[in-house]
Amino acid sequence: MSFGFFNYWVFIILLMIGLYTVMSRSNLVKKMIGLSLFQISVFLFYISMGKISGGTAPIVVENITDGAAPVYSNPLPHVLILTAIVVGIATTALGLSLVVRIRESFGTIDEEEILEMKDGA
Amino acid sequence: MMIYAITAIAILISIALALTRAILGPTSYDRILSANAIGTKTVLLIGVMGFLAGRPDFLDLALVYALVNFIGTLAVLKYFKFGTLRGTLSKPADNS
Amino acid sequence: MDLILDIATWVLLLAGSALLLITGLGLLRLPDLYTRIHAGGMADTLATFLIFVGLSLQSGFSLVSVKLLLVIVFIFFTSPTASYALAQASFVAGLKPKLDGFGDRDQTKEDA
Amino acid sequence: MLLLIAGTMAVLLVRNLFVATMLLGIVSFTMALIFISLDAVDVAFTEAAVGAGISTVLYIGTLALVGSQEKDKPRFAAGPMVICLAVGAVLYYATYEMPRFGEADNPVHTHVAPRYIEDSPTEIGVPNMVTSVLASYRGYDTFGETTVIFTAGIGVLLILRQRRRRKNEDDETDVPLDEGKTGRKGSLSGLGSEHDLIPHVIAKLLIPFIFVFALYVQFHGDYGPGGGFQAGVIFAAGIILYALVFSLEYARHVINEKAILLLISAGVLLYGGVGVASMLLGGNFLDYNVLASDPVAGQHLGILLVELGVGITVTAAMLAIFYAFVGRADLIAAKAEQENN
Repeated sequence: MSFGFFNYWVFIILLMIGLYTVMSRSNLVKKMIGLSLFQISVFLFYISMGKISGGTAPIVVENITDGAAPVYSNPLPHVLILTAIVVGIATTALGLSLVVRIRESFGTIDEEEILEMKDGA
Repeated sequence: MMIYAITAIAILISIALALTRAILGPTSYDRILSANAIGTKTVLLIGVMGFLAGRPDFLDLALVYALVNFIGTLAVLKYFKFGTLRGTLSKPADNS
Repeated sequence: MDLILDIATWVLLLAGSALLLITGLGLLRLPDLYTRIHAGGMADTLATFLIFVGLSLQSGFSLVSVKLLLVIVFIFFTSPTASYALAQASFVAGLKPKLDGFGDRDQTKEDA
Repeated sequence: MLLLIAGTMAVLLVRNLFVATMLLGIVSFTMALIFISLDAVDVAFTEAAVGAGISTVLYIGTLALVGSQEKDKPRFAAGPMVICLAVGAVLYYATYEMPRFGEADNPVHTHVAPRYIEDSPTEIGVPNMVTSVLASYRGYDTFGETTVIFTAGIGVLLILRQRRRRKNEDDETDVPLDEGKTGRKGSLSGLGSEHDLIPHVIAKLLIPFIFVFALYVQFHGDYGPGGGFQAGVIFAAGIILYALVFSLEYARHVINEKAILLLISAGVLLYGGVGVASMLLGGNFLDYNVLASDPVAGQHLGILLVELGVGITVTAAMLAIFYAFVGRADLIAAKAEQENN
């Protein structure tokens, strides 16, 4: 699975889609979804940086049969992303709960409508 | 073994087909169905990929996937059955 | 012995893959939701069974094959349940199965 | 495979939020597959449990509260598009400065990582390097992240529970849970109908298994993929399954909100406590070598305790978030029904 920069390009495409979703949609839940996409793309970026071709997962293999020491992929990005995923879901939940409250006090989750309401009031 | 690669490719094609159904799917239930199917196929693919990479001790993952897939599907269905049915189906279950 | 196992694995995996492809096609081509659930359910249980039994033949008896067996059991429980819940939910929601007439898809089309 | 996910992404621009949520779940699945093929087993584990499971449930919980239709038609927004394209172009240009994918001598792999890879089997004695880096070498980071989860859990509770408690006090007596006469069940947490027999039985069968599996993931994390974060999420998923199939009321009997609050704090305190204990024993903060007479055994003990702390916090935080969302839905449903009467 090593074809040059391909992973980075996919990452860029995902990032652009996420960014576009966040910026162009006025629905707040949709914005959160865009944010999740953005997050996922960054995860992909980190993980693909940690990969070494021909490497294996960074868990020590005990019975090495073919003599040569196995090449392990870099565990550091894995750690960072592992925690980032869980933190990401926690923050997403926080954002979604804010959306719920916004819906309750404004009756809509559409950003533009909320702004109009504010201007009108 | 080549057979692993063949199986993996078959599973991938199958995922792609299910994904097409998820994109086209006229009703939301079709989408749930294809999400579920993709989940199951992911379980399969993890198993096969573990063998392909020569480290078949990662099947815990497959278990988690099976579990999570089930929970996700149930949650979605619960939402459809009892939650707000607004705007997703032509006719709600009751007229309250 | 090894050869027999290998051949058995080949056969099982190939059968599983073929089944997956067929059901994938079915998922795409069948006319209404209930038949599609049928197609998906087949793939979930039988293909999983075939492929994982094929894999566990290769791994021999170890923790790996136990885990494979667990996955099989798990999927045998959850997948029909999910299919059932899906079919039931959609039926309760008033989605009628298509009884005949393969041509007109518009009936089931949702106005999203 | 990567093409698949790119295709999926493009679809996420659909208008129905519910469909978008389903697709996000699918994307999560595909993403985890890619992580596995990139050797990041632990990450795939987490992504599977979190992205495909909990986050779908969360989004659906939100949609149950706010409605699933996006108001406006999808329209082409020129400004954001230009910005996106510009950012993309800059990044694309930047990739040519990036080291090639998968080369062993990339800068990422030359600083601290080799030390982790080479020394962790001898220094920590834990086969899973991700666990050792997570809990020991970068214990500070993980502590910080646990605290973030703790804060987020508390935050969601504060945001969503505040008014509910006041309401509950005067509502509790006169909102009967018997919803049979309206025909419409509450919401995500609504009491199951009699048609739900099969899920009930299956869930009863599965839930003990899920808990055992979560414990296995928790304590086997030193040797295989797994650890506190994943185990916590799986544990929470088990309870969420219970709450989904039966009802939130039943789940509250199993573990109520007070217990959850207690557990969130207990997890963080356990983590911090290990740090302080090691400090009291003469080491640095979160330096496990001093916890036992033998440094490697000390590391083992420290990692075990820390992972336990993480697991407890994650479980409790996820449950707190889930309870907050679903409890909110219950409240709204109850209020609506009262108004109808």
